[in-house]
Amino acid sequence: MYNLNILLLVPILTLAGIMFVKDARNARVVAAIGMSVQLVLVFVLLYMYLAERNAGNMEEVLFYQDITWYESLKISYTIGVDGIAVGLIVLTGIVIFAGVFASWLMKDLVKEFFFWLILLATGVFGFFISLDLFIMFVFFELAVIPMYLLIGIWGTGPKEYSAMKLTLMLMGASAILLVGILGIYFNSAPDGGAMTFNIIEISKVNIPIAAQRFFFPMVFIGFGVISALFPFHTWSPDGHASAPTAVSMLHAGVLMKLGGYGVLKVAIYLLPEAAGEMATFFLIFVAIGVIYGALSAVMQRDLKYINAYSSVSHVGLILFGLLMLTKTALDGAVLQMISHGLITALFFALIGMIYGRTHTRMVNEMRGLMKVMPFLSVAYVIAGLASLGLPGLSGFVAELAIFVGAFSHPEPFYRVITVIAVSSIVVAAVYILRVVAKMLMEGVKDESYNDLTDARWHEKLSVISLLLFIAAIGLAPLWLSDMIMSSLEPIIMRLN
Amino acid sequence: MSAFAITFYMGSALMLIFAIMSVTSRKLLRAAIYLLFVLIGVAVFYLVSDYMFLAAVQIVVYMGGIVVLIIFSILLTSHLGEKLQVVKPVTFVIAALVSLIGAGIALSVISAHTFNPVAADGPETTVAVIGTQLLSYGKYGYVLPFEVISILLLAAMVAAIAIAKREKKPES
Amino acid sequence: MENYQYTIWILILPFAAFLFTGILSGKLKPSLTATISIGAIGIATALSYLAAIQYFFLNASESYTAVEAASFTWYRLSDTLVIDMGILIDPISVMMLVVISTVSFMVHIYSTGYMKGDDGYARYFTFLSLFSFAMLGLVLATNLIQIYVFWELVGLSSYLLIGHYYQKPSAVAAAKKAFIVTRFADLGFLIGILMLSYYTGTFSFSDITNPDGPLITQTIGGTFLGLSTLTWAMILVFMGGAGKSAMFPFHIWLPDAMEGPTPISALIHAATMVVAGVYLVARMFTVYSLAAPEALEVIAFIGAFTSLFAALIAITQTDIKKILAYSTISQIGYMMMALGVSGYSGEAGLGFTASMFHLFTHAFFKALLFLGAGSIIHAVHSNEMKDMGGLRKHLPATHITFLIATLAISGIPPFSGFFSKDEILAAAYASNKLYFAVEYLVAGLTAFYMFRLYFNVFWGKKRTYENIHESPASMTIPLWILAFGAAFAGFLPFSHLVTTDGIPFDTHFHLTIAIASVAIALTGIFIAAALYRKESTRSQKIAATLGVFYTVTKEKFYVDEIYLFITKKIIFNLISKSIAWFDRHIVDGFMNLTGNTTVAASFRIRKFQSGNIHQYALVFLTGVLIATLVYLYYYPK
Amino acid sequence: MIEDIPLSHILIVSTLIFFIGVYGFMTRKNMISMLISVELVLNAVNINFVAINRYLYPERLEGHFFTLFVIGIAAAEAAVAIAIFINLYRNIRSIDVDEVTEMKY
Repeated sequence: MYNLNILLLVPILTLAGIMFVKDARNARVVAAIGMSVQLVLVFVLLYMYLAERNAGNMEEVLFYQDITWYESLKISYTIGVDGIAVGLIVLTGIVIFAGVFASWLMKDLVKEFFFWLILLATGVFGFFISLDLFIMFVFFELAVIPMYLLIGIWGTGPKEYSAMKLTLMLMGASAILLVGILGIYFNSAPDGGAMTFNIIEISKVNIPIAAQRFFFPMVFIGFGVISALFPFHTWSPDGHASAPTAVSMLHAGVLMKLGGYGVLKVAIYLLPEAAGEMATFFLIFVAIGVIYGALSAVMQRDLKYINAYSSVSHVGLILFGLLMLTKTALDGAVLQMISHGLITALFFALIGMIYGRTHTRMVNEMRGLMKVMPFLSVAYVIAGLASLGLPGLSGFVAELAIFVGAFSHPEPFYRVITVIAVSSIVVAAVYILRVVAKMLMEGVKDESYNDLTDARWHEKLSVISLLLFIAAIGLAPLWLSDMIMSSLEPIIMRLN
Repeated sequence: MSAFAITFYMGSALMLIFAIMSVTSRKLLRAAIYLLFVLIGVAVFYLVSDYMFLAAVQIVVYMGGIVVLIIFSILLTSHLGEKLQVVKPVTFVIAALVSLIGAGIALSVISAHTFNPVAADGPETTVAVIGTQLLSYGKYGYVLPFEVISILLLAAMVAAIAIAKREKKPES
Repeated sequence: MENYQYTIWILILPFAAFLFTGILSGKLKPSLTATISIGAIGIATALSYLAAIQYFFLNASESYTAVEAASFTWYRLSDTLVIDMGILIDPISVMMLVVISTVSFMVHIYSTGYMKGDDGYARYFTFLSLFSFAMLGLVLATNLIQIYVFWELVGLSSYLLIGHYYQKPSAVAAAKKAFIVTRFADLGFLIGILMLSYYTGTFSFSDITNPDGPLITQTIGGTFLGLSTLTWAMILVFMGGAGKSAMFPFHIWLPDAMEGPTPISALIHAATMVVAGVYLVARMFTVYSLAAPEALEVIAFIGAFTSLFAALIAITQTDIKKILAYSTISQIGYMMMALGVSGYSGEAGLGFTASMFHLFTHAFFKALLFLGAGSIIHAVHSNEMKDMGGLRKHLPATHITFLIATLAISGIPPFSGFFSKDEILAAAYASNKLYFAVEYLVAGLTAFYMFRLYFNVFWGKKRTYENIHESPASMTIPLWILAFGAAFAGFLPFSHLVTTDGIPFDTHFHLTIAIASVAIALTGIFIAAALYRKESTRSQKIAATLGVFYTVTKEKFYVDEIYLFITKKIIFNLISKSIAWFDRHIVDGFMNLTGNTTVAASFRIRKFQSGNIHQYALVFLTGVLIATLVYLYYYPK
Repeated sequence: MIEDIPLSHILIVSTLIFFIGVYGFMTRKNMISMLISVELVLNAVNINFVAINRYLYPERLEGHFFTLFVIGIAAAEAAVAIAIFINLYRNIRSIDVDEVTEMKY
């Protein structure tokens, strides 16, 4: 039996360790050790989970624990994981591991930086293991708020503006979300009896349809904003552009997935009838976002902006898959969460490393990096290929499942909109290859670039750890998709 | 009309006049002195109401304490003969208007209300009685307000010292 | 049941070579990388031949049936929709195995000489292994998704290899263009797959192309613009094939792709990858033929049009690789057209057989032409015909092999091209006289432009070259081997091996058509000889008299410019830029406006908290008075 | 003695003093004179307390004690206020309310 609390305990111990180190430089060592341990634990979790499932344990969630925290409001510290959560926890473990090594050379306020970074990760881990809406919300906020400091203090460019914009928009969404969650809570006992925040409990009752109609948009938009739902995506380009490397990685890689996970586990799972009714409406916005993000990325010059818009497009595909409400599409959406998390984290890590050397992020100011830093360039190309959906890398399997699932929807309208969304992959090829061609290829433009060095050991570690999983998922997707698929069963049951 | 009544009305009229002068005088020191006269009037009122102790407190604390404090501070913060700045004329008008309306409302309420005075002799207001009641915790005992005000006074004292204390200039 | 288990190694070996040399890149010696790659593809070639012999000649039964040699579940999309990775052995896949492994093996060997001393020597061989793996996987695919997966992978290796000289801007641009154009076409392919899988609930070829399967026997889906949904799906699938096979209007990437090293042009852009589109159509031929004949008509039309179009452009080009590229486009158009006019089963399926036959022979002679061109370029360090002339003395081996290939492509008996082209013309003649006329004309044009190239390079004006020498043996040996194939591949009894339904049939030799086609080929050759054998100005004069026609053909009918206009001007500048602007100014502007309004409102509200005590007192007192009045009004007494 | 005077007359006087104080508070800029006005207001209230106590509830001493406390608080208030004034004057050489803007916003 696996105790999920350990996933919170290790980051908290790491936080304590960071606080107590004398030499600020050692904070990174503590963080690295802590997150390495966490990575191992995450894989132990994955192994234990699969072992339990293979042993025939078909509980909806495994490793369940329920500790009453606040009796009169029925808030309890309820934790447990299903296949979806395990997949995303693995993602988080990898990304934070890579993130710590990507910010190895951080110079200012090292201790504080790693403290907030690990705190953010703690929030994410807590979010994924919690099964109680209230606790989930608390962890959600815990993950969002350090972002303000991390961008505002360690960012670049107009960092205060970006941090403020990001925080305000996410907080605004949180406010809506909170109303939605409370709405679910107050309707969690339609036939009398005790109201509850427990997701598993709520999933057993049918919330009145009128309440569902009212609260579904709130929960969807509340979670959607952090997943860059059009037209509430504008925090994303500015926020990512200003954020330091590891924060961009974690934010685009993991935090944006909180939205998708929340939509799936709260909005769709708990409010299935309203999801069915309103999916078409939101699908229009999501499909616009997919194409719109891709087309916007084509015209950007700043690497981080390109990536941020590309994230809008790719994370849009997550919401797109989720709203299709078919099993295959949901499976694809979850895979896309994991896949995009890895790919975009890799992208931001590489951009940070390149920026650290050339001191510019403008595509047209760089040229011929392939010659001077082959490792980073090759990794960038692979990340790009994964992002444009090349088979053999993780992006393809996720997008394929989304498209096949979306296309198998009986409504013709859904198929038309799928065709529109599919065309984003061509645009993706355009903006990615444009960057590869302009930035990496051809001869070196600036003579001083010839003196630049390739990746150091910690950068290689960071990049390779991400690359490995992108390739692993792309080459052998079956175990992951089966794990997710079996956990989607209860949701599908609710939808029908 | 008894002589007392005549004295009372004339005294009241004087109080009002001094009150008006104290809020309109352009010379600060004079305003303080006019206030003093008003306070004396109030003390006399306490006296005729048979509240000897209160009258004494009024004289000691108000006139002996507060007014002296005010005068000191006036001397510390302004030059003699300096005329006070005035606010904008429109403020005068508004303030007068608001005051008059307020007074009108209050007076109309007072005139509309009939009071039924009770003609009974109250308890003696000797210092001993007051002291006992002040420290009693039975019925009509005021030990709680007494304690509260003690703490308030202490806090005020500390605050006053802390505020008025001259800060040491940092050595540059 | 025969055992084809070993065919799995045909895929594993090149992939292992790719992974091994790729991960250890920089650690291995370049020559070791090359050795590993060549070893892997060599064994794969041997296994391919083994499979071909076993399948075609050791087969006891009358007809050839498809065999799934291996299969494992790769990915599960739903309980019923499963994606396998497997190996499908049937006539066309075995035939393709032979073609791919042979040409690839030859190119590997050739490249050791051609690429010697290149900076990216090891990288080149690593990518070659990747390409071999992907291409072999493509032809062995058992289902649509598998073929799509490898489809993309060959696209990727093509991209990587075109961009081999990544320091050269034109190569980078060409690689990008190739990838994006084919990617756009693949979009159609993917949507076609989605549609097919939606209607059939499977990706597997054995289910989809089963003549008794539900897809073919039942009418499914509605109609759209007068064509059935299935037809649209098949047209979209063909769109993917057209992209890879550089059919009009997706042909624009192929000539640019000549920026890659010449052996790559031979392997990828002449013999194997570009015929993947033809292979795809052949793979799905049952569906096309039985259930979506309208789609087949589209294919025939586009094939015929492209072959003429490209042949016309080829006449005016001066870069030898570009001429060969347009020639390739034209020849693939041939194959497409042949598929398009073919019927199903028996002799009606001649077009199909002819198309496959031509694919087979074309792979040999076109690879040979490119490798020969590579040998020439290796010697004179230029792609332009004006820098060449009279090379037959300097490069004897190249000259002879090149001549064989040229004769083969022109359709002169007994070289291989003659037989396959003859069958195509016969199939066209039997089906549609207009297509026959077009293809007949194209046959003449082909002979003309090929001999124009040949004479210009090997005859024509005498020039002196600095230290020119014949290519090393590593390059000439593959030339001779391929020349052998180009010369004699035509004698294979193809209709006994590769047919639409696996049942062999006998072809009749169409003497009239054969004579006519040889006649027009010879005409083309004679005109070319007259114009270019000796140095003369006659050709320029003719060009001048043709005037605007000449210019338009030389400028490739301005297709590139049209594309550039659509992408740069309309999509990038008009749509993308305005969306980017819209995002920054309208959407984000709205968000900022919300923020700014809040700030402005707070500045306004702040006035109430002015710190002006008089105002406070006034407001307070007014409030008290109003409250009092209200109280008095409601509770008088 | 005092019984000859009707209660309402006393209340009228106190009301007038009260509003005179209010008027002064609103028209004065100098903080000390504002403090003077406040003292007037407080005294008006005190008169009310005492008068009502004396006339209506002579058997108790609530008004009396309230007045006592008010006086005490007034003393404390005046002490703190004047401490502030003096400190302000030291720092900005003025005790006009309009001049004290340092800690605004």
